[in-house]
Amino acid sequence: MAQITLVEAINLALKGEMERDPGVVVLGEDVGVDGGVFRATLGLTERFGPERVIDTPLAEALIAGMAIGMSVEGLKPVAEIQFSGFAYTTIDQILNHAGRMRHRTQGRLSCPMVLRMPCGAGIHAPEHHSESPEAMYAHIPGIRVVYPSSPRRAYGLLLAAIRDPDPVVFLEPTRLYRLFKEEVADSGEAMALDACFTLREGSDVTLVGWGGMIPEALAAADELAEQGVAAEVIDVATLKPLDMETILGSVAKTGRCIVATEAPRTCSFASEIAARLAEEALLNLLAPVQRVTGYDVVVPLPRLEHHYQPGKAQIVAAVKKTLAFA
Amino acid sequence: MAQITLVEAINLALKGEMERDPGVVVLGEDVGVDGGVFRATLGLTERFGPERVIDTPLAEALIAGMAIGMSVEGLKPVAEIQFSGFAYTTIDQILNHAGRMRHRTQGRLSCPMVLRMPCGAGIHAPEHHSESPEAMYAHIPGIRVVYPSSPRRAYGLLLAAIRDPDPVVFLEPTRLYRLFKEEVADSGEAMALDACFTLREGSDVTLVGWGGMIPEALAAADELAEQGVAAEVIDVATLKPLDMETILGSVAKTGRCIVATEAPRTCSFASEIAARLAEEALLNLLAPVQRVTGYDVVVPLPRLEHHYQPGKAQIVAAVKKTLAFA
Amino acid sequence: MNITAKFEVRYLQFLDPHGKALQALPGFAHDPRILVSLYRWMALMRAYDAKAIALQRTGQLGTFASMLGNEAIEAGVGSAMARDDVLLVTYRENGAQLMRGVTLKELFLYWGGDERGSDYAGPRRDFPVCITIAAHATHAVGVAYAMKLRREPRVAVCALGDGATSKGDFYEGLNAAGVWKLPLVFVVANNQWAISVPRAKQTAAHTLAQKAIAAGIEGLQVDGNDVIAVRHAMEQALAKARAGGGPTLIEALAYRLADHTTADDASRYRSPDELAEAWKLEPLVRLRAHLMESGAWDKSKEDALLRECNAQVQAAAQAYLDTPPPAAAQMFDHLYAQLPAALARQRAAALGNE
Amino acid sequence: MNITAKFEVRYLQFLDPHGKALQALPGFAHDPRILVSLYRWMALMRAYDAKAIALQRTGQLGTFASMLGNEAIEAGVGSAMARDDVLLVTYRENGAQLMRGVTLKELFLYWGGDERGSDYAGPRRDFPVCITIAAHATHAVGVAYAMKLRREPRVAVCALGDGATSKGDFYEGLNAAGVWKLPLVFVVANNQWAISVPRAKQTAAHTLAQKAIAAGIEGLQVDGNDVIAVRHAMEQALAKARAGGGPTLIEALAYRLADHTTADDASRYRSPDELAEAWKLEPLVRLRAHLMESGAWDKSKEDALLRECNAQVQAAAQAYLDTPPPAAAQMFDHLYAQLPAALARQRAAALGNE
Ligand SMILES: Cc1ncc(C[n+]2csc(CCOP(=O)(O)OP(=O)(O)O)c2C)c(N)n1
Ligand SMILES: Cc1ncc(C[n+]2csc(CCOP(=O)(O)OP(=O)(O)O)c2C)c(N)n1
Ligand SMILES: [Mg+2]
Ligand SMILES: [Mg+2]
Repeated sequence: MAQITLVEAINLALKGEMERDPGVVVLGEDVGVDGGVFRATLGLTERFGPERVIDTPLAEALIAGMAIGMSVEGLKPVAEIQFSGFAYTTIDQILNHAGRMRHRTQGRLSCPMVLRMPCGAGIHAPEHHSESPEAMYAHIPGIRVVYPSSPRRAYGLLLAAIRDPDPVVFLEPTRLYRLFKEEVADSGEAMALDACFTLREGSDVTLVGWGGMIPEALAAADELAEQGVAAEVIDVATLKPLDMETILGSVAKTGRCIVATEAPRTCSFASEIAARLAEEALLNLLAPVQRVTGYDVVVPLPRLEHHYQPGKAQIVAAVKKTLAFA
Repeated sequence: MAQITLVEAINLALKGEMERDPGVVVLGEDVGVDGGVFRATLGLTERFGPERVIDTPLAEALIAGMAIGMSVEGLKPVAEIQFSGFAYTTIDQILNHAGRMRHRTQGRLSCPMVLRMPCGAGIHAPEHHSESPEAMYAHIPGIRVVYPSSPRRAYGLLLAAIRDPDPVVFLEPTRLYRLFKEEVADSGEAMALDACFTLREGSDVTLVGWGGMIPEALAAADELAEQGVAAEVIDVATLKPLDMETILGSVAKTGRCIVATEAPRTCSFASEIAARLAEEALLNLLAPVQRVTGYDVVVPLPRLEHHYQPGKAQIVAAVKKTLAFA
Repeated sequence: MNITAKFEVRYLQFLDPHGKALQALPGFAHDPRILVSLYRWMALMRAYDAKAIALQRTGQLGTFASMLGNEAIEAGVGSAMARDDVLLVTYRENGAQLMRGVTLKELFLYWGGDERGSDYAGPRRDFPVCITIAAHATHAVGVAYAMKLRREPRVAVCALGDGATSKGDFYEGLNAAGVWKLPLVFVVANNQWAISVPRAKQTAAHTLAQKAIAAGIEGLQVDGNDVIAVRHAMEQALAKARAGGGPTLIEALAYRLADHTTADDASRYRSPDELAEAWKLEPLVRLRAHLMESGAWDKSKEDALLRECNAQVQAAAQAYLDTPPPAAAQMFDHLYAQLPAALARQRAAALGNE
Repeated sequence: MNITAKFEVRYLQFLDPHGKALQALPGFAHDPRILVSLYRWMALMRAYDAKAIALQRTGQLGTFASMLGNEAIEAGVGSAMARDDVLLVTYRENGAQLMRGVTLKELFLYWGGDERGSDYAGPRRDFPVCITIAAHATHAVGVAYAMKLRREPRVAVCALGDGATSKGDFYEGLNAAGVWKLPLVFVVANNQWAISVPRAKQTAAHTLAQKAIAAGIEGLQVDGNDVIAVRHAMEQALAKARAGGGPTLIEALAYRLADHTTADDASRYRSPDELAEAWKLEPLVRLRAHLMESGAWDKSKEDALLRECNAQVQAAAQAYLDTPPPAAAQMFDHLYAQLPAALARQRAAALGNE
């Protein structure tokens, strides 16, 4: 077992699954010899050849549409969009085709494909390289949305995504690509695709997040612990379909909840969870659910990025507000 | 003053504004001689000529991108996407460019454009012709989202949208295009773009909706009135930026709230309003906010459409549940 | 300035509008059984088409897109493809779909607003109708890539309209097909109109076939009212693709003799004269004249065929009308391979509303 | 088969790699002041480029895309355009932007991650950098349409890369420009690479200029290392567009002599030999040789120029570094013409976090 980063875990999962399943192909811009701009596909061309590790022309709708065609024809494409900011041209394909093929044909055809994309702020990248688009995908019927936040979960969830019989949008937080290492066993074992991860138990407040917000939530929990507040931290790594039971169970215990995302607030996935808690846990709530989110603005260029992105401080502040609620 | 339908009101507003402002141009597929597949642009070519009423090639990203270029260069384009199901290829342009041009250039350039599109279920249309995509647009910073539900509001809000200095996504419920008529004065007067419409006052429960859900909410209010329940009906015709004050004010009075949309539930705009109510009105709420929404499924083809689309019955049932909440 | 590249676009036609051969016919066209079979299919398409419109006009079918005028293209495509090939279509390719084994009842179900109409019992791997124009051009690339990767002697055929050639995904697909030299044939049914927008407003290109030049692949134009030309061009393109020779773009020139769909009124935007001229070129008359001339066809065969087609179409329509509507649960049933727990409650609610 | 259409693609070059004229030079090239001016701009671009990379390497600038190798294209475009024309660019067109009046400080601010860098004090109507590849091809159509509608003698120029020509919006824009015969010039800076993807993997088309054929417009190839060729082709295309003659696609052949950006390492995917060969063709050497040969340039002028450029770039870099960061409120300040009430609370919260 080696200590590896999140992006190395992605690479490990890809390598293993391509080895095990000759139907798995990787496609995208610069995924070949270059190994992807983040090196997620490093070494795959050397090992599996350019026919299975496909440098595509510069055309995202093509990449998504092609993955749909491949998956219908029985391959298991894992497509990379270089940054989620360039994935909006694929929404048409994901919503109008990938998410519908099985239903539209009453089970005759299906799209077992994965659309991977780096996203999230925090790496001082140029414009369009810092958005967190999970809410748009979570609104789309017929697909799964996954957003891991640790090397181990990235490995286990990517394997699950590739093996899943339905289309999966797989969001990868760039800020965590190399932020920390974890021991990851190359076991070939997939994780469940519809269960939250309770990363830390606590009785006073529930911190719910995903992707780049998870290290922030964990750090907030550390800080709160020093102040005598026991926070439970839940990683909603599998956003859609949503395992609401785990969140409800936790809130039944704590009575207070913070939901954190770096996406713009309006119609964010934090709003979805807050709405469900209000609907199903009203009697358990000792205080209003607080959403800690990005502002409803364009993610600024690097000089103001840190003002945009919520983090530990905002989470701790929200917890205090929640605890102060009479 | 004539009694006209919603689609005629759209036409009236377009005609008037093209008359008043030579910078207004209309573009889209079949908007010329054909007058648009719903006849929203009927008679415009005859009156303003094919240079200002532009039949475009079949290319939605072009339509949106072209409108961006025109608006930056000082025109006021009103672009039509034939159905909202074909607008997903424009999201890239709306999110990455229209909504950002002003911010990106610090006010030097801007995109005073309108992207009109019919949407919503209920007319037994083919696939892709029945979705209600408001939540995706509402998640996008820098734009406005408008969704009228009566001829008068369609007229006043479209005028406002055309005159607004920023990009507006203007959603038109096909089911209401010809459902009923209203007296509409061709006054050239625009309505405010960030205020809800309280269509009916009531003290027992607040029914919040937009677009095709409004006639359903009004019908539900009628039915409830017969049963002694006074429902307040709020039309959130201007979804973004959201006038939350009106909704909060109403809920402070009624203590109960139903939010209705025909979009899939997860990450819908109903979730956003429910989350805000939970955050800001918790102490006023006598019962959990109920979301009446579409299911998280693909809108079915016509044979099952009525099973998908929520309506009066679901709203009344939700109200009863709300009233029964101890 | 130097010339650094040169291109030309060829045009293929065998029969003139009166069914007379303009040049030596290709091999298959010497076999009257083949030509008669093509004619029979085209007649069935027309009978189906008329029935569908009648059903729609009487409120028994949803909006329908007639293929009137496209029958030769449909028959050429449908007859040239091999069983294992994959066809990717728009809403106006019901003719080729029929020949591939999609049933009349399935087609009626589809247009009747029932998802079960796309669960084709025959060509299990053919794609369902793609309503979003040209999106399937990229799907076709994926299908053809899979075939090539697995070294299968199969070909993907992507059919689309003239309007579709203006769309980005058409071009992205075309270009990619060239890059990987895929076994993929694009057939553009140029019926001169995209709803109300005439061909000349879609592009300044003189032909649609020349769009292939942008992708570095072969493109050619054929007379789409001449089933012999369409089939011959298809056969050649399919054989080339199967042999590893890469993609082809075929532009088939025809005319949309019907309204765009039953929801359209073409008299709003095009002249009766133009329509009348187009009727003179229509594909059934042409092939019938050719067959009669050669003695392979006569009036009594024609009458029998029409009766046969009508009966077949009538029976399928009845079977469609007799099909009970699906249960409300169908909304959920094939959304995912397995219904996620998160959707179970919604499904139950839907059943409660049934 | 008949031939129904024929096309050819021309190639334009005036100077060989040693600066020798291969054919009679166009009018402007006989004026040494013009050529010297072009050379001075190209030298400034190179100095700017080197400074930007140095700043990035020392953590004082964000990711930067060098234009090394593209200078002749930039100078040709920047010098041929009229003040009132509109330029729409990608991240690699800083050279043309400079010539249009964008300041070095603005460019540094932009790459330093500051929105104020796109508030150009000079060319107020030029577009900011378009990062999403080829999206601006459709914006350019809108701009050119507005110009044409208002009968203005202005032209929109859309610059993009070889990779961009694979994208749907490039094609949609190109095609639409043809339909309306717009005053629009597309300049494809074919630097042979799109990050790690070589030109040959983008398309099977022999030239990128031939993409114009799909849109029914004129396309031509020029030597993008020869500023005389680029400027001449641009002047002709602009004049044609201004006179109502419609759009042109110019493919300028060059080579990306740098990494894709400072975040890239091109040695991972391309050979040093290829790079060395490309250096032999580079644009500054060529023009300098030509100028020296004609006596319009010499070593001391060269030395003075380099000093001048470096000083200019240095001063701008300092001005950039001295610019205090924007206030957090800037996130909100130009989002809408007026801050909506609904955002006021968020703005206040952001200020609280400042
Ligand atoms: C992406 C998209 N945009 C718009 C439409 C609406 N629409 C349906 S058919 C059609 C015209 C298609 O014309 P063409 O490609 O020539 O095919 P034809 O109908 O003539 O067979 C349009 C605009 C659509 N289905 N998809
Ligand atoms: C739509 C989109 N997809 C992907 C990217 C990431 N990306 C940035 S530059 C680039 C390559 C562009 O190549 P080319 O068009 O040849 O321009 P060059 O960089 O060579 O000037 C890619 C893929 C992007 N910016 N936009
Ligand atoms: Mg057509
Ligand atoms: Mg390039």
